[in-house]
Formats: sequence, structure tokens, C-alpha cells
Amino acid sequence: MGKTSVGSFLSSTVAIASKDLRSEFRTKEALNASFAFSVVILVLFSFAFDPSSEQLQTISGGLLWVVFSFAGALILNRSFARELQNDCLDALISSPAPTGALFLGKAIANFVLLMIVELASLGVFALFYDSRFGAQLLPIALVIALGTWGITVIGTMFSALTVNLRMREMMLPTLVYPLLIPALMAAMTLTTDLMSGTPIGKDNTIWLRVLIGFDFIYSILSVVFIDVVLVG
Amino acid sequence: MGKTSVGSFLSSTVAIASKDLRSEFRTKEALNASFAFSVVILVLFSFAFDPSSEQLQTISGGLLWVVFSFAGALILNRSFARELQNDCLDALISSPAPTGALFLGKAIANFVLLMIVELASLGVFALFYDSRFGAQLLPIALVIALGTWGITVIGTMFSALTVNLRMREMMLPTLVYPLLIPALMAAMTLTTDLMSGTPIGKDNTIWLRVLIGFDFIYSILSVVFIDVVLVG
Amino acid sequence: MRNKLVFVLCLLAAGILCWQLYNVLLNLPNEKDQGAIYRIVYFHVPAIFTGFIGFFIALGASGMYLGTRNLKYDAFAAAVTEVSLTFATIVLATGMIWGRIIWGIWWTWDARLTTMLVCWLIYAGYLMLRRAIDEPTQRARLSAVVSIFGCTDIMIVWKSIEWWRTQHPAPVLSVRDGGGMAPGMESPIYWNWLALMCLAAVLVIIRMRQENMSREIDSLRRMAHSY
Amino acid sequence: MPGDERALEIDRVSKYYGHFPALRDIQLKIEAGSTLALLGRNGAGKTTLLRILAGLSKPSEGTVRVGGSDVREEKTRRRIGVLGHGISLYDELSAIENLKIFATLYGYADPGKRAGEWLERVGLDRVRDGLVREFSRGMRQRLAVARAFLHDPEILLFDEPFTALDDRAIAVLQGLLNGAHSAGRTIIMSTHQLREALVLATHVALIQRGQLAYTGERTQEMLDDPAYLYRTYGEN
Amino acid sequence: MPGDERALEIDRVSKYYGHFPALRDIQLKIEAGSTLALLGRNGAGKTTLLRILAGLSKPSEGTVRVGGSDVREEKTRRRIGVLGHGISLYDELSAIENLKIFATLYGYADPGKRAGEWLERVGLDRVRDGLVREFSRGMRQRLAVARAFLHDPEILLFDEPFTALDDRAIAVLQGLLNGAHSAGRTIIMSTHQLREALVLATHVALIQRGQLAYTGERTQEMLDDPAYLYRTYGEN
Ligand code: HEM
Ligand SMILES: Nc1ncnc2c1ncn2[C@@H]1O[C@H](COP(=O)(O)OP(=O)(O)OP(=O)(O)O)[C@@H](O)[C@H]1O
Ligand SMILES: Nc1ncnc2c1ncn2[C@@H]1O[C@H](COP(=O)(O)OP(=O)(O)OP(=O)(O)O)[C@@H](O)[C@H]1O
Ligand SMILES: [Mg+2]
Ligand SMILES: [Mg+2]
Repeated sequence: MGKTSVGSFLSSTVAIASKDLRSEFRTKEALNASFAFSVVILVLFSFAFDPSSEQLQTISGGLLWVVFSFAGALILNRSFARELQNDCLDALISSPAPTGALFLGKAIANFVLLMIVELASLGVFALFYDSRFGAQLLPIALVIALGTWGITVIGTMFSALTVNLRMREMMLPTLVYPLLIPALMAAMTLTTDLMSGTPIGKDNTIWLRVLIGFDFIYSILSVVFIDVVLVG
Repeated sequence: MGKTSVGSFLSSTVAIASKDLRSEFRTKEALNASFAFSVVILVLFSFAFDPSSEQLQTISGGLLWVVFSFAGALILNRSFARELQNDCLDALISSPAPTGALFLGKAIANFVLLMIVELASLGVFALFYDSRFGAQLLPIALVIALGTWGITVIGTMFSALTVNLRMREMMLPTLVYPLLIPALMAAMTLTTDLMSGTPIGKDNTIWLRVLIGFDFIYSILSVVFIDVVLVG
Repeated sequence: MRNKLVFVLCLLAAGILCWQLYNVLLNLPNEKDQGAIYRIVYFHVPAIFTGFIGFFIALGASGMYLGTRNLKYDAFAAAVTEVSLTFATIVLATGMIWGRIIWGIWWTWDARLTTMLVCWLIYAGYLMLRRAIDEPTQRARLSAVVSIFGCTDIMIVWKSIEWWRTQHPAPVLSVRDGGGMAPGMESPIYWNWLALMCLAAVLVIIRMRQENMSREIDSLRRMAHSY
Repeated sequence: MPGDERALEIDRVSKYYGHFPALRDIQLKIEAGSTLALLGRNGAGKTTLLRILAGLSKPSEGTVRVGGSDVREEKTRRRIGVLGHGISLYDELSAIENLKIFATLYGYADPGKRAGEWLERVGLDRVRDGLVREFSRGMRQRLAVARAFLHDPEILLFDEPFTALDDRAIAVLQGLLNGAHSAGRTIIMSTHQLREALVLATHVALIQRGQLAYTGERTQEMLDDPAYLYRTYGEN
Repeated sequence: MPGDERALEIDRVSKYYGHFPALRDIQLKIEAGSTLALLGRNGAGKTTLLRILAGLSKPSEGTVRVGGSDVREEKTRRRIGVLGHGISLYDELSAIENLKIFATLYGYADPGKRAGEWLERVGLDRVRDGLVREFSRGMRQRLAVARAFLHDPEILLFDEPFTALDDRAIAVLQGLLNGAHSAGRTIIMSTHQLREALVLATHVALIQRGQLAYTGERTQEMLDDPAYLYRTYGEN
């Protein structure tokens, strides 16, 4: 890959990402819906489980990631579906931009949107469940970013994979959630630990490594296989 | 409404319901996806909350209804979306069948499908979380049926309402879940009580009444307003 | 030729299974802690070995499909996955029965069990995806990608639980580092494994033939209905 | 208005999308037995009007009546058959199942028989149990026609029936429409393919920006030069 | 094959959907500067072929080359412009934003300038900041043309460009195509509207059940009687 080639890869990636972000910020539909959904889930759970109980500290990490992954699905669902509207996907694929740039651009946009929704939900969560993140703010932010990138990569890839299927809305969750389990498991454990004051240390670095490994492997796999998925 | 008119209402309802059931049973796609999704949610929750804890009995009712309402959304989502494929909805609306029959037929089909998925998930739940329903089987079945009808009515109605929107997949959950909260609350409380051995008695009949009232009111409202929603 | 192969493999599987069934049920003594139920290990463990080998073969076949675009590999991958999923189901079922007797519960959220369930779900998703796509070439392409992603995921899950303490027994076979079984009690595991592999091969061959046939029928029908 | 009991009367119909008038004050009477070609440029309001006639959408003002009763009434809907952009068939069901559902909705006592008859009529009885998903575009189109006219409606509504069809499929459709016309049905179709439409039409209506710009019988002039209408009555 | 560096060569292309052959052994060389009308009945394989030429789908066998290099190569894609069934524009973005994105993807150093130029060329600079959602069908179509041909491709691919357009829109499109032809572009378009297509075409290719049934220059005979081709080379 020559220098200009890297340059055009990057500029295509940025063009796609900023397009997605711009059209989302213009309507804010997915953001609002996803945030509203996450509040609804929090409310539902507050009925399902007694939020004032002692046990809450031990489940809050888990709860948080359930909320993130469900609310995030709304955003990821739309990622490639957005391109279907007027057959925009065809125009993107027939352009000289590499499909890898297409994927990365969309993944970056999704990541930003997801992080926004997650931060907002985190605020609501802290209010509802009276949690505090102060002590371990930075490591928690790191874990959230890593976990979110995992959700984003898998979600974006499978959004592309299912975009032409009759049963898109059903196939996406059925395929994505089982695949996400290692990342979610790791993120849940780390978040719970951090929220209960345990720093990342010898007991749980393994989880951090799982999370990083997951992100790394699937980012590579996705960029490699996106062309097969989109073009054939 | 004359006798023949009632007869044609019923036969239209049956025609719609059996059409939906037949095409679903032929592929079983929504059933499978919805069931797989409910297992996925159970797995996710097992990470999020310590399932072996004592507390489980007190949350199992809540957990169950969270699973039912999320997995059910996959089926409800498809209910009217199924009619979009080839503009089938137009043909149904322009036929002499009353839109009320259309709604009821679809609701009945959804109810049957939801109940199938729920019974299967219940079995899995009992296995995975080592719960027992034996003692209060009949009342539990009643509560489940009532709660499911509530989910079905609201879900089918809003599936119709959102069917022509660009943002269908997002709007449906955002609108439906908040509305469902009273029904879910009632169903959760009753199920938890019954599963921990408390029969329906003076303490919780109020919840039963809420549930029945909810079903009743929204069934009526839906049949009345479906014409406005579908035709204008 | 193929029929003969199927026949021979069937006979082999049936022969070994009968012999080992006799051996396991009537010859071997009860285990000291678990009593009679431990015998389920002779199906539980061979089934999991067969299943996992199958998933890896399916991964290879999926890769081959993407490399060559020959639908034969796709049919092979699909057949192997389907058969392996059956064996995974057998593992779950035998494990649950075993757990019910030994632990008194059907299921516990222990890492190994959960992993197995995740594995099952991923490949169930794979098969559901296949059913959701009508067009054979698209189906082959997309499901090959899912197979590759799925297999990677299972390796990650597998790795990530190695550090967990589990309720499920640690490896006991002498080929791994366990070696906690008496030699006489161990060999039926390998024999049954061989039998199950033969059985799996038979099922895969039959399933592949069916898959090819149905694709043929599908395209003939398409040909008749198009234009 | 006494007179023809079967005529379709469009009485001062307007339709607003927000403040945007998609149709303004359309007044039109369509005689029973006539074939009306509904012409107009993109965005003129043809589809909007046809959807109102079909009872799929309600006019903001005005009424549409068939023999004196409103189109959304049950008995009126039984007299109308619609074929829009989509074919309105279920891909996962077989040809016969599709028709049976609609025969039931239209209240036939023996829906299976009715469905079978129509399959024969459109030449699809050979594949009665084939799933619609596997049909070619031509077969789907024929089945869609059977679905739409299963209940022998007096009034047939078509929205761009010739779009994306090949010469042979167009000929088949023209044959069917001719047959319906001879049987005394009223036909209303919107289209941009003037040539194909004008061959069939007895009357023509031209809509311009939501307003009726011209209505009258089809003349030989139009047949000879399809662009004539737009030139004479259309803006430029 | 030496000779014209800019010609499009379709070399024994087949496309199978499963075992079903949508295209069989298509062999065709399209000279630079010619306008090819790709004809064929419904389901013949026109869209399939055009998608392969556009690099949107891969042939099962055979290759498509432009000046010796494969269509999926980056530099080849820069030489091809596609306009399919959809308009490929984002409804939530403005006209200028839409064009800018594509100008960036095609590697222009100053995408804003390029986009502005094309807006002017198709007469939309007045509404450059209007959202595409609010455009009429005609405006959308013009913007789609600008989007597809922003990068001055040598080869223009159209799939049924005239479908559902009114007479005026068709005339505008024909004008654009004529302009492109005079500028030496190669044009390939599939259509069922023979009359509109044959006026523009210099060459004709007829596909029948996935096979090339006829290819050659357009003759006066075809212009006078568009059905001639189907009658002569088509099956019945
Ligand atoms: C649903 C429940 C169960 C599941 C899903 C399950 C799953 C598995 C899996 C995946 C393996 C292969 C692991 C490996 O080779 O590393 C395995 C092996 C084994 N399982 Fe289970 N199991 C279950 C229940 C049980 C129970 C209840 C017992 C006995 C108390 C048991 C005893 C064993 C033994 C002895 C092995 C062989 C370990 C070795 O040497 O590799 N399993 N099981
Ligand atoms: N659902 C809608 N919301 C807002 N405006 C609409 C809607 N449907 C149609 N319109 C507008 O109403 C006008 C008439 O549209 P209509 O679809 O009836 O035109 P048409 O004559 O069928 O055009 P075409 O020939 O392109 O099909 C158009 O300007 C269109 O933008
Ligand atoms: N994704 C697909 N899966 C299976 N078969 C397909 C697919 N796409 C097209 N086909 C089949 O390939 C054949 C050619 O289709 P294609 O769309 O290229 O025809 P066409 O010439 O464009 O027809 P039309 O004039 O109707 O647009 C048809 O028989 C069609 O059924
Ligand atoms: Mg229209
Ligand atoms: Mg086509």
C-alpha cells in the first residue's frame, strides 16, 4: 500500500464516519430512541430486582452491560440499514473506496454514537441506583471504551452481513449476542470489580486481556472479511 | 351488526390468524429466533446476576418477564412488517374485511406464537435456574396468559402504528415498553409471588385486577382505533 | 461406492457400540464415588470430542469455500456443522442428566457448561442463518463468514475460562494431563469415540447428499418457474 | 344524482399532506363501463387519487361514492379491485393459499373452489402449490391480477400496471384489461406509458399539480400522437 | 487483445445463483464511445450483468475487463459510473453534502468545489442546501445523475433509467445521455422502453435466458419497429 493509498483509505474512512454522524446528529432519532430504550430497561429492571438491596453493587456491572448491549443494538441495527433506503450501499461499493474503509468509517461512527448513549445512560444509572464511579473513573472509562468497541465491531460487521436478508431484525440479535458473550463477560466482571473498588490487578488482568484480544481479533477479521460480505 | 356480519368478522379474523400462523410454521424463523434470543438473554443474565444466590427466587418473576417481553418483541416486530413485503397490507385494507378483524387475527396469531416461545423459555428457565412451578401451575399459567395478551395487544397495535415509519425498528421498543410497564409490573409481582408459593389472595388481587383491566382496556382501544391507524 | 462406504461405517459403528455397551454396562464395576451413573461418561466425553472436531472441520471447509467458491465445500461445512451440533446437544443432554444425579440440579452457571451453551447457540444461529437465505451462493458466502467468526469466538471463550474454577470435573483422561482414571475404565471412551466418529461420518455423507439433492431440486424448480 | 347506479363519483376531493395540497378540488364522474387513463407528470397526484378511490387513504375534503355509498363501506369495497405498485402476495405461501385467503376475506363460501377457478383462468393451475417466492416476475404478475380481481369487482384500479414489464407481459395484461372492458367493468389506470394506456382507454383525465387539467373521451388525435395531451393542456 | 485501450471486455462471463444460471457464457466487447442498449425479457439477466459490470457482484466464471484490468480494481472503478434502480442519495443530507461525500470517496482534493460544479451543471445550485428528502422526483433524479457521473467516468451504466419517469424527465435524461455520448463516453443501459432506448443506442445486445442472443449495431429497421428484434431473434 503506497502512501497515497493509505491517505485515500483514511479520507474515505473519515468521509463515511462523518456522513453517518452528521445525518444522525441532524435527526438524533437513533440517539434518542436508544437512550429512551436504555432508560426503559433500567426502569424495568428496577421493578424486576430490588434496586435498594445490598446486592446491587455486585450486579451493577452486569446490569450496565445488559443495558449497553440492548440499547446499542438499536443503533447498530440501523448502521447498514441506513444505506438501504435508496440503494446507497451500491453507490458506496461501486466507488473506489475500499470496503475496509467503509467498514471502519461506519464502525467509528457507531462507536461514537454508542459512547454518547452509554455515557448518558451511565448518568441515569448513577441517579437511579445511587452508584458512584468516582474512585476508578479512568479505568472504568477504559473498560467501557474497550467493551463498546467490541460491541461495535461485531455489531457493524453483522449489520453488513444481514443487511440484505428478509429476516434482518431477527437474525441480527440471534447472531450477535452469542458472539459477544466473551467480551460482555469480561466487561461485566471488570466493571463490577472496579465499581466495588477493586482496581485492575492480578486477579482480573486476564479479563482485560480477553477484552483487548477480542477487540483486536475481530477488528482484523472484520476488515479482512467485509469485502466477502459486501461484494461476494 | 347483523348475524352474517358477525360471521364474516369471525371468518376474516380466522383467515388472518391462520395465514400468519401458517407462514410462520412453514419457516419457523421468528419462533426459532425469538427462542434463541430468550436463551441468550438468560445466559447474559446469568453473568450479570449471580444465579446461584438465595435472592434468585425473589427476582425470577421479574427476570422471566424481561425475557418474555424482549424475546416477544422479535415476533411482534415482524407482525405488520410481514405485510409490507409486497404491499400486502394495501390488499388487506382494501378488502371488505373490517380492520378490527385484521387486528384481532394478527393479535391472536401473535399470542399463539408468543405463548409457544414463552412455554419453551419457561422450560429452559426452570432447568437453568432450577425453579419449580409445580405447586401453582394453573394460576401461573393464567398470569402468563394475561400478561402475554397485554404484550400482544400493545405490541400488535404499535406494530401497525409504526409499520410505515422509516425508523420502525427503533420506534417500536421506545413506544411499546413504557406503555407496557403497568402490565409487566403486575405480571412480575404475581409471578414472583406464585413462584415463591404465595397464592393469589388479598395482598395481590389488586395486581390481578390491574392486569385484567389493562388487557381489557387496551383490547377495546385497539379495536376501536386500528382503523384510524391503518386507514387514516 | 459411496453406499458401500456408508454401509461399512454403519456396521463398524454399530459393532463397536454394541461391544462397548456390553463392556460398559456388564463388565465394568461401579465407580467408587458416583455409582452406576458415571457410565454416562462413555457417551458424554466421546460426543464432545466428536462435536468439537466437527466444528473445526467446518471452519476448514468454510475457509475452503471462500477460497474456491465450490458449493461442495459449503454443503460439507453445513452437513458437518449440523451433525456436530447434534453431538453438542448430546453433550448437553448427557451432562444435564449426569448433573441432575450427581449435583442434584440440572444446570449450574459454571464456566464449562456456559461455554458449551454459548457454542451451541452460535452454531444454532449459523443454521438459522442458512435457513433464512434462499439463494445458495449468498447463503454459502455469508454462512462461511459466520462459521469463521463463530469458531474464533469459541476459542476465545474456551481460553477465557481456563482460569476459572469450575464445578465441572477437570480433565481426567491420561492423554491430557489428568490421568485419573483406571486404564480399563478409560479405553471404552476411545472406542466409543471411534464409533461416534464413524457415525458422524455416515450422517455427514447422507446429509451432504441430501443437501446437494435439494439444491439441485431448488435450481430445477427455479429454472422451471423463471422466465 | 340519479342516473347510473354503478358510476364512480369523485366529488370535490382534496388531499393535503400537512399544508401541501397533493390533490385540489378534483371533480370527476366516471361512467360505468369506461376505461379511464389517469395521466400526469411525476408528483401530479395520480397515486394519491387512486389510493383514495381504493379506500386506502381518506380525502381531506370531499367524498368518493360508488352508486351513492362511500368507498370505505364494506359493500362498496366488495365492488372495487386494486392492483398497486406491489403485487400484494405472500412469498412464503403457495399460489392457491394466497388466493384462498383473499377469497375468505371477500366472503366466499367455498374459497378453495373460487381460488382454483382463478388459477386456471390465469394459467397457473399447474403450479398451484408452488411458493410465490419461486415464481418469475411474469407469474407473480398474473397471480397478482388473479388476487386483485378474484371477487369480480365492477371497478378495477391500476397504478402504473405496465412499469418494468416486458413486451410479452404487457400484451398479456392488455389482453386481460380488454377482457374486463368487454365484460362491462370500469377501469381506471394511472401510467406514464401513454402508448400502451391510450390503446385501451375510452376516457382520459390529466392531472396537473393536484388539479384536474383535462378530462374527456380519448380521441384519435391522442392515439396518433401520445404527447399531444401534454402539449395542449399541460404546462411547460 | 491489443487495440482500444478503453473498451469494455466481457469474457465468457457466467453467473450462477446456486445451480441456476442467470448468465451463461456472455462474450461481448463494447467499443469505447458506443451506446449499448441491453435488451431482454423480464428475468433475462440484464440487471445481473450490469451489476457485474459495475463491480457490485462477482461473476461465477469469466472476467470483465476495462482496458485490461479487472473491474473490482480501484483504478477501474474510478472509470465507471453507475445509476441503478435506486437513486443512491441520502435523504437526511443536503444536495451539496451528498455530492461532497462521493467526491471525497472518488479522491478529489477539493470535494466541495467539484460538488458545486456539478450542482450547477444539473441546475440544482439554487437548492444546494435543501435536504434531499424534500426534493421532488425530478430533482432527485437529476441529483442522482450528478452523483453517478461526478467523477467523469468513461463508462456509464444505467439499469432501467426511464422507468416510472414522465415524458419531461425522460427528455432531460435523454439530453444528458446524448451529451455524454458526444463527449465520447461509453454508455450501457438496460431497459424495456425500447423506443426511448433505441433512439440513443448505437449498438444493441439482446439477452435471452442468460445467453447473448444477438449483438450488433442498431439499424434503421429497429428504430422503425422496436418489436422487430424480439420477433426476429427472440423465442416465442
Ligand atoms: C450440561 C452439563 C454439562 C456440560 C455442558 C458438559 C460439557 C463438557 C465439555 C464441553 C467437556 C469437554 C471438556 C474438555 O475436554 O476440556 C466435558 C468433559 C467432561 N465432563 Fe462434562 N459437561 C456437563 C456435565 C457434566 C457432569 C455433571 C459431569 C460429572 C460430574 C461431567 C463430567 C465430565 C468429564 C469427566 C469430562 C472429561 C474431562 C476430560 O478429561 O477432558 N460433565 N463436559
Ligand atoms: N406520504 C406522503 N407524504 C407527503 N407527501 C406525499 C406523500 N405521498 C405523496 N406525497 C406528495 O404528493 C404529491 C403527489 O404524489 P403522488 O405519489 O400521488 O404522485 P404521482 O402522480 O403518483 O407521481 P408518480 O408519477 O411519480 O408516481 C407529490 O408531490 C408527493 O411528494
Ligand atoms: N439474488 C438472486 N437470487 C436468486 N436468483 C436471482 C437473484 N437475482 C436474480 N435472480 C434470477 O436471475 C435471473 C435474472 O435476473 P435479473 O434481475 O438479472 O433479470 P432482468 O433481466 O434484470 O429482469 P427485469 O427486466 O425483470 O429487471 C432471474 O431469473 C432472477 O430470478
Ligand atoms: Mg405514482
Ligand atoms: Mg432488472
